[in-house]
Amino acid sequence: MGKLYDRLMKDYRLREGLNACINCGTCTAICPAAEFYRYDPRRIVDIVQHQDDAQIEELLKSDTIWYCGECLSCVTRCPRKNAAGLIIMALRSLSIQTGFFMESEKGRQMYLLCKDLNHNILNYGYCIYARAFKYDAHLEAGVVWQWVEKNIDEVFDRLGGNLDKEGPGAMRKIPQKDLDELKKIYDITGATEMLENVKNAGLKKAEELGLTEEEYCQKIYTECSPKHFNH
Amino acid sequence: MKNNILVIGGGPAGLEASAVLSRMGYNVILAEKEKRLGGHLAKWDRLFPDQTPAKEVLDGLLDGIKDVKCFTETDVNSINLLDRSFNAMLSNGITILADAVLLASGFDMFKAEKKEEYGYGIYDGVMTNADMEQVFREGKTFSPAPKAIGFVHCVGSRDEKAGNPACSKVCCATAVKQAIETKELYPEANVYCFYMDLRMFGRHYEDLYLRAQKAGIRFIRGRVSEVAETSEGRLLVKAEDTLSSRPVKVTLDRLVLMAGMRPSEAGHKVGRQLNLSVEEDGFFSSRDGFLSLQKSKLPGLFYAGACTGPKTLPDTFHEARSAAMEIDRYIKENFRK
Amino acid sequence: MIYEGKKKIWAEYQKEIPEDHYFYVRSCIRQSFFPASEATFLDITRNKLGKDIFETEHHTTCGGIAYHSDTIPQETVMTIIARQFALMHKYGYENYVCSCITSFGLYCETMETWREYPELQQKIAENLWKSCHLEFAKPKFLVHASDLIFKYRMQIAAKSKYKLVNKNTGEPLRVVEHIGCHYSKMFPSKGVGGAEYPYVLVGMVEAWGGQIVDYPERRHCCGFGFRQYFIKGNRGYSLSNTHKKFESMEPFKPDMIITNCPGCPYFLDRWQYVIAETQGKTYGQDGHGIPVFTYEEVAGLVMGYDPWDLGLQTHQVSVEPLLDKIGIPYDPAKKYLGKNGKYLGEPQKPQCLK
Amino acid sequence: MIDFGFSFSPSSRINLDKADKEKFLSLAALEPDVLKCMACGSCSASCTAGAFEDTSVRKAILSLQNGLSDDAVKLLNHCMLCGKCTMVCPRGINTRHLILSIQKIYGK
Amino acid sequence: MIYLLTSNILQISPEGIIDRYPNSYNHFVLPFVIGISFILVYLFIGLVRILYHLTGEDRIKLLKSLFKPKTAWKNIKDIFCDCLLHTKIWKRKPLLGYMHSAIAFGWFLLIVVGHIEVWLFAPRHLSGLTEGSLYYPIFYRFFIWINPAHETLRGSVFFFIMDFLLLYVLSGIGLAMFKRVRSIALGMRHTTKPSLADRVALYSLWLIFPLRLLAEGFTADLSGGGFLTRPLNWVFRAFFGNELNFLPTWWAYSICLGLFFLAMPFSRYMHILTEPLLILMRNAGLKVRKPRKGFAEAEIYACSSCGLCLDACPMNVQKKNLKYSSVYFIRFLRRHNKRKTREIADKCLMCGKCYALCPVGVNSPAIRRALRETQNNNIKCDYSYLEDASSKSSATLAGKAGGKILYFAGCMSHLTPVIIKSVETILKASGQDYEFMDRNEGICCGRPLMLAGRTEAAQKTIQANSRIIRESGCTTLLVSCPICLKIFKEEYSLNGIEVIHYTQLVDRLIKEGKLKVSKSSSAIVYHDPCELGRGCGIYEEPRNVLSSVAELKKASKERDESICCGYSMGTLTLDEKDKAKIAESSVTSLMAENPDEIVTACPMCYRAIRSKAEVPVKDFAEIVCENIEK
Repeated sequence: MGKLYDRLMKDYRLREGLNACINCGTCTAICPAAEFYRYDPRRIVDIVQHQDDAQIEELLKSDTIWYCGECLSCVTRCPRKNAAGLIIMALRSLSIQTGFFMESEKGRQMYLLCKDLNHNILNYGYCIYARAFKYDAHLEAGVVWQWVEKNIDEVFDRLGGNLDKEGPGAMRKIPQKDLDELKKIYDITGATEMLENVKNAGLKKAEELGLTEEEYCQKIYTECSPKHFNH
Repeated sequence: MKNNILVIGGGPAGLEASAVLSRMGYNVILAEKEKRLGGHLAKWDRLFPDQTPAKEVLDGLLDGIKDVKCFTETDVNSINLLDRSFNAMLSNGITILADAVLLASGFDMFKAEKKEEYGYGIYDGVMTNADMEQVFREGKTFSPAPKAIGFVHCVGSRDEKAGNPACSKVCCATAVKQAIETKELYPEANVYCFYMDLRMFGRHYEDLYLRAQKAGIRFIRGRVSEVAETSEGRLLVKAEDTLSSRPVKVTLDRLVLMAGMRPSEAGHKVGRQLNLSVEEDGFFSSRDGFLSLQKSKLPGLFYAGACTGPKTLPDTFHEARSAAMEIDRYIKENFRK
Repeated sequence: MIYEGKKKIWAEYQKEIPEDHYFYVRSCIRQSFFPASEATFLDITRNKLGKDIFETEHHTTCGGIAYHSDTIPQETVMTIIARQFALMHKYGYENYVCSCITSFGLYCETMETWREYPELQQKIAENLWKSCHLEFAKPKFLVHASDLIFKYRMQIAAKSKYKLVNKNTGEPLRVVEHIGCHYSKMFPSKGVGGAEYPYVLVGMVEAWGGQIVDYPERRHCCGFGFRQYFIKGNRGYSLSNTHKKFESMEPFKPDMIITNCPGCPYFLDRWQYVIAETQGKTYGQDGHGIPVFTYEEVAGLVMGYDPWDLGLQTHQVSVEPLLDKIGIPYDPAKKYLGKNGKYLGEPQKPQCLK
Repeated sequence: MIDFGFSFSPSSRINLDKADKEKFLSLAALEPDVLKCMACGSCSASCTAGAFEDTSVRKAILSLQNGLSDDAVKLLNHCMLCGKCTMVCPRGINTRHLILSIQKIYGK
Repeated sequence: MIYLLTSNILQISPEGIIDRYPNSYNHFVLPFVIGISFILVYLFIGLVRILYHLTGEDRIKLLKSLFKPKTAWKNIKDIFCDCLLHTKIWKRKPLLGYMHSAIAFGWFLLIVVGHIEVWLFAPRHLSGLTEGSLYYPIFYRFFIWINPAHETLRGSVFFFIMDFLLLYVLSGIGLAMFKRVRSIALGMRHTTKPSLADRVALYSLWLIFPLRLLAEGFTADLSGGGFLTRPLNWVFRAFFGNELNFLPTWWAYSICLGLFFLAMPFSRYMHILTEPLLILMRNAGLKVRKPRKGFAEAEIYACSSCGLCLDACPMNVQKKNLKYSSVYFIRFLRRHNKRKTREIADKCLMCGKCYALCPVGVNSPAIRRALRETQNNNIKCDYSYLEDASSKSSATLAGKAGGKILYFAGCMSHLTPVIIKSVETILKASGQDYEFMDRNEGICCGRPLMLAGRTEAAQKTIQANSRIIRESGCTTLLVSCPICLKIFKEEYSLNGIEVIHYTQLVDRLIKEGKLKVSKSSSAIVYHDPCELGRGCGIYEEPRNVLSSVAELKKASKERDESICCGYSMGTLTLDEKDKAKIAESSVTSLMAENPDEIVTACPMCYRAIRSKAEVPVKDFAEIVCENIEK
């Protein structure tokens, strides 16, 4: 019984998601990530159930745990009522707690994700905030989004939205009191601390690499090594 | 006076036990709910591991029950224990007072449609092991000749979600046997077996496996995850080849599901009336797991065959014979002093 | 394909959906990309069907996307969820309807975890009190907005102006459904029709005259993958998964796609654009794509809403060929107008996708 | 064409419909043993070259069955023919000659 | 034909019996002349061909060796002993040896003495290098008639010698005929199936000498004769009277000779002429480089197809596998049958027994290896990792193994941990300082690759291991696997580091008094591993040691006749069942004197024999360990 495994077992997702795995592979068979990455969720479950700390540590430091798209399709098929997706979520949390996430390319992306998503939540009350979703960073959103972005207030008005306005409705301005409550929740549930740690780790890395924050963000936003793929 | 013995279930266990008991001089009454005697054996074509025709075995069994009173298409409407004997009312109106009862209610096939993702009853090409045996038995052929056929082991076995975490014991050997027979019928076809563990535990079973391998049957270690129908009406099957840690897909013309063994519903009906205890897996529990396998907790009520869990045919016959011995002993000890 | 077999399965997954009185919670993605869908939902339920659907400006995101991008702890997201539930309770409701599938899945998951680990529920209740001074409560019924539309599908059909039928041939339209992964894959019993053959969208399409087309990758994820989309370096994953779906559905020649998830219609729509612009490949007729709709948009169309009120002009795949096929009138001149008829200019034309 | 800054990912999925059966059958005709592998892994466990590089007869056979002949050849590239796998194979597969044949048939 | 026969009789009918030298020519010599001319031309072309296919380096080597007195003397000795006297066969099977030497040496002497006779008695104009020189010594008794009054003592001696030699040859022929019927009497269980050319040559050969006897018998009253021919002449006269028509037997004699020579290049008898060349080349130190050309060609033609290798080959336990013996391998090589030769080459266990027992010394394992090389050497592989592996290993050993023994267990020993454990126990018990070269991971010695014909690949592993060994600074390399031993000795250049097998080391340690062993009462038999015995010539050391720890029994076949255990790395295609059969036969031989235990000194023999023996099987080191005096 290893220490990392014990820490993992404290996570409710692991307790819920891990029964004895029989390595049947039904999860991998339909996993979108297994389809397009060098990735096998079954192996991850198997490693975790072996409780070998060395292997778990290797996992926490690897890119492997970051390939999952958390679609949770794996849950449906498992004959043993395991949930590979939940186990991976627990592994990711532990990787962040232990700082091992900084050892992998995909793990380092946490910096940017934490920054952007939580900025939206704490400032606007939304995970995705239309006004912050820029065509320049999302060419795939299409030329139509370029048009929406240009006329965003008009378009929201036209479509029954309530962009940044008082009262209920789509993309309304959420009262500051409610946003304060969210911040408080963040503070007491450890989210604030976690975000701080991720931020500091990222900034430290940027400094090591001799990059400005912006350059570092650009780097982790775009880099993609071929080793992630089969073939 | 001859003692009456009621045998419930006219499958291999019931037939063999009835034959032995009637040879011993008992008055055996056999109740079978179906039209035909023989249970699942009557629906099977050939038996593993040596492909003996099921009919040969069944004929042998039927030869032995000439002196047995057989009621087919007969349910046990009610049964209860009076003092020392059992009083059973059959659905044909006959009431029987029996000194001993042998419960040989066997098993039901797992309802393959419960594994929704395999699409049994939804996709045309998906069938079960029993369907396949019927095809073999009736000498039907698939037309056009299939280019690829798959066999899925452990359907409704080793599957908590399907309500049966246990192994059904016979499916591996059945799958391999059917795969070989299929390959013999369609030598050009690619035949795949999707397995998790190959449980080839019996004598000659491993030879069967080796024979299948040599015939070019491909064994893929991975449970089928999902089946879908393509635009040409073929079946797209997805699994993981766990030995190479990669997802795999293959297009098949037929997919045969190895439906496992579940406790018989009709058997449960009898069991409930007598308050017989069942274990977690739904099969009846014997008095103990070693020395009193054929005995129930109720004096005078005995078990044989798959009503106490998945069994192979030889296992079933051994149980039937030992149940007959136990009944004989029981009668002699309790009724002939 | 044996339809009867599916019916048997649908019969097994009957979800209890209350008729009325819901606390409505919005979806971040749908608010951003499909504001008209949510507006249509409220309009149909409240105004056309006369239901009590309550919304408060005080509800926030459930945090699901941030949680599934691993940027906040489970405890945090559970407390945010508890806050949403508490608001429902505060406003006197016990039926909770959410617009988002990620939220729906997360609510189901959270409630299940609370049920299994009461000490965790206790802790969350304490967190909620400490941070917001709200009383912990759980909804009696939790449904997704598509469950409601499914529930009302016959009423909508009764009020419909158009059917999902090709007006030229009289044939039902060939519709592909796409269910959000978090709808029922985790808890098949929580979704209408289960996880393997969900009936929620099939029921709508059948009620409104269309014909559902099953294709091999029907159950496959659209490829959103949260972090797999947000980070540009990972976006190949997202694109490739959608690509896989389209390659699989192509031989079935579907007329349209209906979805019940916030992200999926965005991805199924936009990745068609990317595939067209990078590979020159389109999946619809004559260089068009296959139009992708939310269930509210489809409901709105059959009920005779103006396509531009439904926000179809914000789709990248053009919807006009389909509208023509059904025979729904639309005014091309009004496509790019603002609320007060102000012309907003036209978006650029894609190079390949028509 | 627009450069979106990312591209399609290659699929990891093995498509058995596309596996080259003909070539595998010609190998099986020459080396019937190849069909006898039951994937026990004894060969990989004892492999001398495997201590340094990913080398495995079991995996190579599997790759061939899956139509991934390049992978198979790669998995045998480092083999020193020491014969330990032949000694330990419970199915008595003549792995050494099998390796040579695979290299000759697929190694072009 | 009839004309030829009758006309000659008329011409030379013996009327007045005087010394006379009739016509120096008669038509009947033609078959012989054609035959001998053909074979001489063939021989010349063949020689040129072989020399042409040698590498330049080898040609020079061969040429130089001919003039080196030591080699020259060895050449003469070998040719005399091997080609004429067949001493090798004598040693193992005296009757068979007599048979061969009677025919070979007897015939040789007939020719030599015949020439001397011609040189002494025939007029110069007939015996010189003129038209008669080819056949004169052969048909001397036909052409030279001697008036009995003129018979000298010297002449009578020659008559006697020639008849004696003829009798000598005939005795050999008689045995040969007998051998055809019952080979086992001459010590051969299996005999070669003769080919068509073999049969023609064989029957001609059988007939040559009886016919010569008949022919000379017919003319003995005219030409003179010895103790065989003269009495025969009297018998003929008694039967046929004075009007003897002797010409047809001379014709028959000549035809048989001619036929023999014509069939020779296509038959096994080519070995008579090729063997001397092989001896010259072998003594010059040439090696087989190509499977069919150059030196190999000499080897191929030198094979007498005698079939002694059939009995030697361990595969002979199954009749179906006799076809893989060297004699057939070489026959198919001669016939350029690529499919068959490849099949046979791959099947062979390379145990080397056929080579060890071959009377001619044809190194067929080397030819097989060369053939495998043509098939397998160009397989593309990646051994770049070996460089890293060797530097890593070097670094771990650096400074540790200096001046010590370096123990290389080898791949196979790792499958038999008892060997490794016992070797280590012995080393410790005898106070030897050592380092373990491949305790966790090791690079293969390269011999298996070499045996598979992958010479270049083998060189890579050799380089990698050489580096580790050299850089370790060890003085002795100790190996426990004979397969490794052979290649370490033959192909590695280790700057004087001694390579030693553990049997040798233990023998030395006991002799030096560093290891004390006691003798148990157990009766054991020792199995000679092929690569250790025939491969490296190590027979005595293990026996020395084993006889001091137990009572050493004999196997029915041992030392260089030891039967391979069947699990040799040499074979590429032999299947498991056939291997098991060979292992069984090896065990049967070992059990000849009912020993309590079988001991061997090779990890593979250990496993193979263990799988078939009914008595305990131990490794050499294991049994030594059991008997170390504490």
